[in-house]
Amino acid sequence: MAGQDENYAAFNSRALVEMVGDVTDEALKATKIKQFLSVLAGRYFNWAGRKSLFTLHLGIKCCAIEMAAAATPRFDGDRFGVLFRSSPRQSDVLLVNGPISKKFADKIVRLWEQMPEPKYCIAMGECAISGGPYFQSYNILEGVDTVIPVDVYIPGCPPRPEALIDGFGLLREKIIRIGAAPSSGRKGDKPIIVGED
Amino acid sequence: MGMRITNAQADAAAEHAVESVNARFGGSDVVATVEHHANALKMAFVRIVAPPQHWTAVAKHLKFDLGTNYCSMVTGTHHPEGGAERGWEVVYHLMRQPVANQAPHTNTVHVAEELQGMDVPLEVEVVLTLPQGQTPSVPSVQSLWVGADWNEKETWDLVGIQFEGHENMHRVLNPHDSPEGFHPLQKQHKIRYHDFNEMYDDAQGFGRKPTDEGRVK
Amino acid sequence: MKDNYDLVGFFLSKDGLLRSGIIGVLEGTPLEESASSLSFAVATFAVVNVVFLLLFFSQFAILWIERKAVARMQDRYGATTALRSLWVGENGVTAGEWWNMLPFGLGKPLGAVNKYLNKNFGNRDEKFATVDRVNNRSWMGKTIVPGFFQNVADGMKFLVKEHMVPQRADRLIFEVSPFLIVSSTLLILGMIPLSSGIYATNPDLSILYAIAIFGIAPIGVFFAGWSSNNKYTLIGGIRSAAQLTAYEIPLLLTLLSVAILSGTFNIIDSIHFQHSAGAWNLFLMPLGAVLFLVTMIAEVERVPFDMPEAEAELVEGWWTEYGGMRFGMLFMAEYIRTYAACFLFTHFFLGGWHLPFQGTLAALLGDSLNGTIEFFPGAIMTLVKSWLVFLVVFVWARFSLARIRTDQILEFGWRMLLPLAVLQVVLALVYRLYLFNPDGMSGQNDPVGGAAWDAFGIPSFVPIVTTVFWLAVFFVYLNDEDKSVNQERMFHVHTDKPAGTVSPGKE
Amino acid sequence: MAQMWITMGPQHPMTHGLWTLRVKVDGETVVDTDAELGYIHRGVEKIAEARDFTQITPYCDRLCYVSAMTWANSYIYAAEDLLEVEVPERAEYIRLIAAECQRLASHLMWLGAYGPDIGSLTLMTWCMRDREMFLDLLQELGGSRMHYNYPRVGGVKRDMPVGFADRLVAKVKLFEHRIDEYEMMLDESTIWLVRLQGVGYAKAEEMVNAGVSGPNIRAAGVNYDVRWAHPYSVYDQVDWEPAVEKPTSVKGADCYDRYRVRMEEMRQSCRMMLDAIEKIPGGKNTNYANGDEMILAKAPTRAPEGATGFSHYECTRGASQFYIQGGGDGRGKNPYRLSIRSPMFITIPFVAKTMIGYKVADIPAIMGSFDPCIGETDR
Repeated sequence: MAGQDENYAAFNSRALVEMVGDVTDEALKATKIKQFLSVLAGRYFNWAGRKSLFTLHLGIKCCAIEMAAAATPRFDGDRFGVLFRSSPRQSDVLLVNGPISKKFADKIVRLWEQMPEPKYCIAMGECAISGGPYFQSYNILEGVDTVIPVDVYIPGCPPRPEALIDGFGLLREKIIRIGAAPSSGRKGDKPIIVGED
Repeated sequence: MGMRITNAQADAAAEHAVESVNARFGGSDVVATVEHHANALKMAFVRIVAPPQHWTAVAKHLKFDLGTNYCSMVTGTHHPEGGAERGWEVVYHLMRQPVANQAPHTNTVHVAEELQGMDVPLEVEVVLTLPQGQTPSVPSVQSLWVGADWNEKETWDLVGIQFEGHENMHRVLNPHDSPEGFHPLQKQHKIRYHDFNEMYDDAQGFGRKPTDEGRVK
Repeated sequence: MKDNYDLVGFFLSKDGLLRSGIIGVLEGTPLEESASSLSFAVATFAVVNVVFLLLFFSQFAILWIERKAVARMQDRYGATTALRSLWVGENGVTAGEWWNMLPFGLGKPLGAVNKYLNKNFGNRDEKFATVDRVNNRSWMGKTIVPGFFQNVADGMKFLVKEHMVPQRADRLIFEVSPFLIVSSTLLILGMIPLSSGIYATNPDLSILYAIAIFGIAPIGVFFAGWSSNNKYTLIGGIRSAAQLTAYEIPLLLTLLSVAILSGTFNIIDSIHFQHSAGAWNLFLMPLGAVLFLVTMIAEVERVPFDMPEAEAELVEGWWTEYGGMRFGMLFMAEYIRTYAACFLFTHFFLGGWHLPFQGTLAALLGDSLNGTIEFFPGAIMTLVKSWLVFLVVFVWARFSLARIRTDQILEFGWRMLLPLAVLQVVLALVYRLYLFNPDGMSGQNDPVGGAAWDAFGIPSFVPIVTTVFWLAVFFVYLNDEDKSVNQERMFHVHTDKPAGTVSPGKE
Repeated sequence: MAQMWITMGPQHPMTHGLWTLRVKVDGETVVDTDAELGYIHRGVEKIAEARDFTQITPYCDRLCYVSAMTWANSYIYAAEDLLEVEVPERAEYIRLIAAECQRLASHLMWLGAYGPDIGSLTLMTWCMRDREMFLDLLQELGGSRMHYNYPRVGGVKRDMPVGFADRLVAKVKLFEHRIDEYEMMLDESTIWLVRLQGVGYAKAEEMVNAGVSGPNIRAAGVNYDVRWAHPYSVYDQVDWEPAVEKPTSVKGADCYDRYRVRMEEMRQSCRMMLDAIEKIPGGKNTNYANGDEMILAKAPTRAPEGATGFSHYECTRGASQFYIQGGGDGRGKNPYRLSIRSPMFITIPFVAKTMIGYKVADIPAIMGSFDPCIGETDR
């Protein structure tokens, strides 16, 4: 009954909250403060997202040893906020550091889907980029980008830990450009390769 | 100074093993010979060429009489053009190691030069040749050496040689859902992009990325 | 001794500035007769907010201490992130004149401040120069505290992450249990005093309150473990429940012995007792202090009692399935519990906001200092003490010891800590009844501490003897290890000529 | 409590590499286990059939990626047995030094990975920091950090650089103090001893029958070592002894014994390198040109008809063996069949079975003590 009779305002808390929300929204839009705040918040959370890239603790083959070396005293990845978490739920970057065999293909896709959305993928080493020395093998996929969208490629077999840290640097630059756009939305832009510039 | 098994010790152990095998299997076509490696140190080892039906007897003899307590490697090879009687070949590498359980707080420290008789490490290579055929099969030695268990699983998985009497045979290296008769190390399977002109069209059906059109891989 | 920075007094006292102001404002209005209760409400709101924000944002300090101390222990630099790339932009991307978006020209001063900061602290040469790929770290430009904002970034990043709930998880409990943990943890901050005058609330039984609140979080941990429908988290949750019950009882008994010794259940009064009796509880009950630390490490599940979130076999333990904001909260809750544990240790054993040897200093050079000790704010002393306790006990232990197995933890908890805790309660009773002479107590505001623990004419004889005795016990226990077995095992790897004894090349 | 299967899946902090350990758990105790390998099986044996003998070395480097030099040497001895090549003395010494340096780096990687398994993260960073010293040495020889492609059929690719010997002696001397530092941190911490002693028992004969070899065997009280049992390089002219442990119980070696053996092996490797660098023929500060007959013998590229080559080599994790059936039907340049024996391929299922009866928290302790390397397991 309340629906038809327009001027009978059924007072409940949800309606009140929405009404107050709309009023403040209009006011802020009018005085451009909303845009100001969104720029500030956008820059702040983008900075936060860039500065703490939690990587999944996934070691496939030799590049995993170089990934571990990148976290140790000589090439300290922690200087740039790169920590290795063991659960996909808490990591932003899936660092694929070895050949993807047929047996592991569906599992790495599952890992990729278990990661919360603003997520990025780095293909480290020849095996992850194009199958590497095993491109003729009957059991190895030709590169991880046949199954997962990849943001940064780090060539090398294995790439030196400095190249991995440079890869994280390029990823930071990509994050500042695309912000927290969902991983599916990044088709078609030029692949970023470490050591290219 | 470091120590090593001298060539004399190795030759003596190999001759003893060859005599005992030939004595036992003299009549049947099991042939045991002493061979020498071709690299710098020319160490001796025993090569036994046997038909598959005698293999269980030879294995028991090696394990109980000669004390080979270590099955290190099982290799299967496919010889499609090897003639009628040499279609498949299974090579077992077995070792004798002077290893025994130790009482608490004690250990045995062998001095290589003073080892004699059954304590001298021995290397045995058993070659079983199988005739041409779709289902090469060799009796399994899983019960004699636990080490042979996963080796035989891998050999069946990759080369396709059946092992009779092997329980719980399953694929270990290839994905479990790979097709039934697919044993990659058989010679009819080519590796991808085997020769130069094959590099462009992909015979094995792996999706080629559109960006690879016309590019030399 | 009362600390003369009395925030509560300033806000809540009847004739204080704030309350009399509010009453004055409401003079003629119809709200006049309820003016006093209104002003009390406003004053309490102000006090609670000030103290909570002080405690909450000083928590980033201990996160920074841990990150940098760990890096130093591991020969690394540790996090060196700074705020500059937020300010000037990175890799050529700047926000341009973002302050001009403010209406009515309010942005002009902001722009001026930005230019000034850019000139002095940012990049002096270009107008909007950005930091390049590896810059924006401490020694690349002036930053006050390198790496301090790394934890801020970690925390804030989780707010914008996607919230995922496992498919077959128990959705309601999965989403609610982090709040159960975080809210119960923040309640503890409510009654932790920074000094005699700066506290949010001062319930009479604040020790009981603290321990009761500490006990709620394990239920949330178990709910989280159970509801995320993952075998790892189930085992993690059950392990944490077992571990926390095993360590709750020695914790209670230790705090009981503290209450017995100081005669009150109120934290602030127990600190006053420590000053007016002349000796900190640490020196009166070292066994209690060690017990408290060990049980607290187990309570907040840090290595070596790290089983519930054992990295090695349970992936992440009970918080494997949490990502996004809920994981950020749990991460923060763990550190707030650790921070609260450090505060409690400072209050119960290290004499809260008093300077070390404050009593003797005031006694010896009382007049020449003419009250400079009183000007030293007690809150800073409390914060520094708890940060040091955090650094020494929690961080150092975490990164030099290994993890103990769950059954060893429980066995250690029930078999070793419980009897020791009972022994400590008995000792506290004996101390309070026989070794304590109440007439030695000094007044609460007397800067020179009391002499309640003197015996046979020697000042504070009892704490000195206790400390020496327990140090001797510790030293004897440390060295009576059966070295022969260890020795026999350590070097009995057989080599005729151990390495180093043979000079190579020359036989 | 109900028994349930837990899958410690391919991505798991405990498994150094990709493999799955399915564990049936009753409360906290392990009741049954099942190992699942093959996640990085890349068919090296198939690819090797299309490569000639020097092109196979990079594949053998990448078999066990933590001790690349030992695996390349192991393959090269099989190729030399096939092609009947004698290696000059100086090349044998350089190979020995490189292999022992790689063994040290690999044991340090094991100790570093074993730290977080038991709970102390500091050990990881300390060990990796010291491993960098030996990676620098190997980088001077082979040119890259991890995969060197350094041995050739008949010798080594290039000679030691001139200052190499002094740097090696300096680094090894420094490292010998570092081992004492590790032992001080670990042997005197009761938590480490409580977690390792009495966990993961394995008898010597059981292990031999199951095909386990290398340091894991020597932990059970027998100093069997391929370096003297099936001699290949110049190990008899260099001053060393196989490290062997005295197991403390009749049930065989536990995790602590395996840890002790590897620490002692590190010391032995140091000792061997110091001795070998002094005795190297041709002087330790001379540098011969590449291909000089002092470091590389002339070697045929085609294998004789129907010849076979076999090598039995002591890698860091156990006895690795290569069996090459060369030549045959006009394919002289590349092998007809290359078979690789990986010590870990047989040890992992054995270790999965030894875990039965221990607690869930002991799984990483036992698994880590056997030092699994999955790259060589899945070939």
